[in-house]
Amino acid sequence: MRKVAIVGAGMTKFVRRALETPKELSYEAAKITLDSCGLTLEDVECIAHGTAPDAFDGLHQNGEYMVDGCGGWNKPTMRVYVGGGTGIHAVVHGWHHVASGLFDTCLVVCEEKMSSALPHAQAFFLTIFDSITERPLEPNLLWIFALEMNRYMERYGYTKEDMALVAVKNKLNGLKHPASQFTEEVTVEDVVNSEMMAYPVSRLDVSPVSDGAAALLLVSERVARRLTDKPVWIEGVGWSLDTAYWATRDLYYPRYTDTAARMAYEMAGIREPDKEIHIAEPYDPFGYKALHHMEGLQLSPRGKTVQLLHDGHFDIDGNLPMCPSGGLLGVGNPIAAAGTMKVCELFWQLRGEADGRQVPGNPRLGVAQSWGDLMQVSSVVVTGI
Amino acid sequence: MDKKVAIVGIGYSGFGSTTPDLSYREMIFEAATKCYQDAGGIHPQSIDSFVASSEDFMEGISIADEYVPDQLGAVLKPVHSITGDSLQGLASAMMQIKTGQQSIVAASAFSKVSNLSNHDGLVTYATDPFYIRPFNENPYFIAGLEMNRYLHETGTTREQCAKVVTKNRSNALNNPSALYGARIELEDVTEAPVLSYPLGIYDMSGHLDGSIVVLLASEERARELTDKPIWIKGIGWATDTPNLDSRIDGMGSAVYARLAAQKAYRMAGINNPFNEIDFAEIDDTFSYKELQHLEALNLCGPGEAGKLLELGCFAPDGDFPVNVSGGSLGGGYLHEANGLQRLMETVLQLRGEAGKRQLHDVETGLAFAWRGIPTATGAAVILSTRP
Amino acid sequence: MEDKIKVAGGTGLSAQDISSGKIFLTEDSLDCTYAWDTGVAVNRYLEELKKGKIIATRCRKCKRIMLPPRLFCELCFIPCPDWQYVQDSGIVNTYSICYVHWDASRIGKDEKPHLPAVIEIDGAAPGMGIMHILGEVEPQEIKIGMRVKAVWKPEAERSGSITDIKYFKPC
Amino acid sequence: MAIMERNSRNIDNRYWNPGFKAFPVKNVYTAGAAGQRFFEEIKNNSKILGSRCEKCELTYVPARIYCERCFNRLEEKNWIDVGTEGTIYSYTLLFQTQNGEPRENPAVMVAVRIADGLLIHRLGEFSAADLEIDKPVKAKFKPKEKRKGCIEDIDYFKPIK
Repeated sequence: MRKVAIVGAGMTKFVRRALETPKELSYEAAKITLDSCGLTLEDVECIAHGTAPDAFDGLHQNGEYMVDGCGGWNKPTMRVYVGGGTGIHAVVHGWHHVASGLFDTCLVVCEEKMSSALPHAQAFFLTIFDSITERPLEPNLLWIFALEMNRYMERYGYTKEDMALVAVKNKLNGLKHPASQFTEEVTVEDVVNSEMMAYPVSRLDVSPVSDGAAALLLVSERVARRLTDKPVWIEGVGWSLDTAYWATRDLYYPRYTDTAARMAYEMAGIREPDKEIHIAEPYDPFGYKALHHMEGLQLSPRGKTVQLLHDGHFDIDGNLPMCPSGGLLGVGNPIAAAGTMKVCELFWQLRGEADGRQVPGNPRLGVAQSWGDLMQVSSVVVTGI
Repeated sequence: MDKKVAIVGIGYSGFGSTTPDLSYREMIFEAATKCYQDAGGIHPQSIDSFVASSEDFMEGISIADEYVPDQLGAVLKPVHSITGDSLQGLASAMMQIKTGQQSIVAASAFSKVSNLSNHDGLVTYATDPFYIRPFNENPYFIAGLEMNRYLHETGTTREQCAKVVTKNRSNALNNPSALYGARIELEDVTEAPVLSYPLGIYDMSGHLDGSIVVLLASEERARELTDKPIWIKGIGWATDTPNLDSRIDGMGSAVYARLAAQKAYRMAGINNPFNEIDFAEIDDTFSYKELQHLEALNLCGPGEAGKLLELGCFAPDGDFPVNVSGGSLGGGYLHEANGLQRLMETVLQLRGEAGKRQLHDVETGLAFAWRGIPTATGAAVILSTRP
Repeated sequence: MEDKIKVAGGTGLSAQDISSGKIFLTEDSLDCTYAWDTGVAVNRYLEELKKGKIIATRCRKCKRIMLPPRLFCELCFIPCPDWQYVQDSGIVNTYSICYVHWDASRIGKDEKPHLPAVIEIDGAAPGMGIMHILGEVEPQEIKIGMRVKAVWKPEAERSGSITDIKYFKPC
Repeated sequence: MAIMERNSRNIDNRYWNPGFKAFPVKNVYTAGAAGQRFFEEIKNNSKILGSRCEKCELTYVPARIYCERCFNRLEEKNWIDVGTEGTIYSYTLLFQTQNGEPRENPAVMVAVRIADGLLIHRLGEFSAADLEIDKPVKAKFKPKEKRKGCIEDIDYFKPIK
């Protein structure tokens, strides 16, 4: 299999409301990515870009609209989407472009502008449910999270305080991220006592509404060797989509993450992920999801994750640092861009360039995962040096 | 890099201006079943990965890719969606096989445009919210501007455009799955009400519901699955600027088509497409687009397409048959599945399964699709009976 | 070090920037409505709901009784023409107590919270749930594993919709 | 056959119309970093700005913050006044309304070439003879007090006699 490396990464600040249009946000992230590795648009052969639902940006065929900002003028461009999983899936998609041998360089750009949604981005999630058998019940996105979280907690006897700890730790990490939209620490009490949205989900269990973009440059081995002595290799990719009849699955375990992770590990030749992987960036739009995904990623035994969390196992200086970037809870959640941000983080961490949030001990293998749709899809990327 | 990829199965369902007999899921299930049967009765459990091409607002669902897996038999499998033409989806499927991670990949697309009250409203929603939408005009004025500029730049006439309509609608009469076949005169087109001068109402293709699923395989698996593999010799896709305000090179010509074709020809080792390709299925969403695309695809020089058309060059019995199926003007426009519709006809012709409209001695064909206004994205694929 | 620069753009606007009118904005909404073909399986499902019954389909191969009904088994990938009624009772698989409406607006002081749940329907294959809402129950009394039964709208008010079941209540 | 049953009587054919808009929501769009500046200039000074990429020798109208061809950042110094006159690059007469209703008097839409950009707008104060590609036209602005910072601050383009 053709080797593919990441040689550049960049992103915009994640903000509650951005002045920039979706195109302009994409441009900022794409441009800084090219600048970071000393390349120009001429060096880019193709574009793999992503955004989640078109309804946020409020544009039909949003992939077409934003493409010049992604650097797609007169180039092959292709937008991929798997809902919330898009940010990391776009990296898999970019990997396809280069690993297939069709291209030597591929710019991956993901963007989301959620602030344009009125009355609130959440209202748009009504339209992700089955048009006929579910939408008449007027569901909102919180329902499915709350239903899944409740099932997960009940299964293992986890408490709301346990789940709150994820938000506390991730937000603390995020304070050191230059793109973060947050400035304040929170405590477990703050999270548990924050406004109840949909039991068991409280306001601070939820990642915010954000605008932003993130980008990566993927290249073939030949190009990578020429450009840098610190390439970060894409060692494994995997993705999986479970049935759309979501209520017919038991929600306590993310089997879609399980299958996606196993696919990526097989490609990467990883047999014992919990021992071999040094950094994990599981998708954390809600606190419990990070833990749920750690189990699906085979990085933590089912039902034992909370104990490990309390023990500091997932801290930046722990055995398996989790979300050193701060994740969606700590940096922000412009949906597709947030996923790509996680791979950017692996890139910086593995190169030892993560500044104040650098994971100690020269980490060499990392995994990033994103999740989306109707609690249904996972995309997994394993990177190494 | 030289891993070869073939189309080993194809199936379709629907193909009506309305399709109330089945839901979109049932329609796709039917197309998938036919496709898998066409590939020797393969069970989807043996398929490695799945790609769908769709747009949220076409389905009235946000994150429409949620609903992809079940009707393709893809539960807990690698599945993703491309918001692009289905030929871009095909390219994604092909790239996956070329990476070596997958051997058999399905690509699907469908249209249930009859379920939309106002497709024009959707097209408006694809335009820039600050620079275009405030005019509150019918979005097809963009096609009017393009057509007028194309005629101006090339000297192509309005009548030549109308001739595309009569040709394709007449071709469609020989295609049982084409919905808009008709025997009409040039005047029926030129004297019809104008939508956006010079574009008349019959210069536009009609809407179509339907679903198409194709199966791709690596060379090794293709040989096991079918004795009639159709090989993907070249593929290319490209986007010109999406901004109408910077299309100084592209308003009158199809830059995206030129770039997509260049890539596909290079991959297929084609230097002289007119001589080396036997026939083509080319996007004709609007009448002028067929001519403009022929020129951009380097099948003739700028401004020559209209004249060659009048000489009968692109007729089913001409030197270079174009849209023998009836194209979109004769068959109906399948939206995101447009590219797979063009591909399907190319595959059927190459297999010799095109019935009454079968072309003789064809071994290489070209399918090209465009994403419609206001976009500037197109994809080209070259298929051959020879690996 | 030049490679330290990794973040650019993302100019934050405050609520005040917006309300002051200094920032140019435009609003729009999609001018299109949808009428989705229900198809065979969902059509029958809705017709039966109108009669006060829940109908499923059965896969002859894996024997699953599937809800909502579908014409095909997505796992065996074969047509499933066998229809079968299931009960209108079941078990709460999971639930939530939701204090916001679908549009993220907070519920009013006098309003009761929404009580969405996944209910495993009796007679369907194990684990086959549907999403619905609970009623006639105090939120704190809801338990995972609780038995519930459908409360139907009066026959005259039913329209062939999932909302023909008003809610599920403990039984 | 793949499907064992189909809806085969009209009376069985049913569609689900939710009775309200499928997307009962709306979007608010910012003009963006470039648009904010571009429209401020139109609104306050009746000026149309372009931005010039020296490398590509191209002047974008409307102005933007980046060159889409080479990705150069188009800074303040690259923003220039391109005047309010241009030529018709293409035009069309639109005989249907937004919702596809026929109409007697067509709207005339033009792509006006100014520098290397094409401003899409309406044509006004014209006669049939003015409808020709390459004819010079100029912007007619709305009265200042009616301008809001949008493309309609220009009422229309009209032929230069």
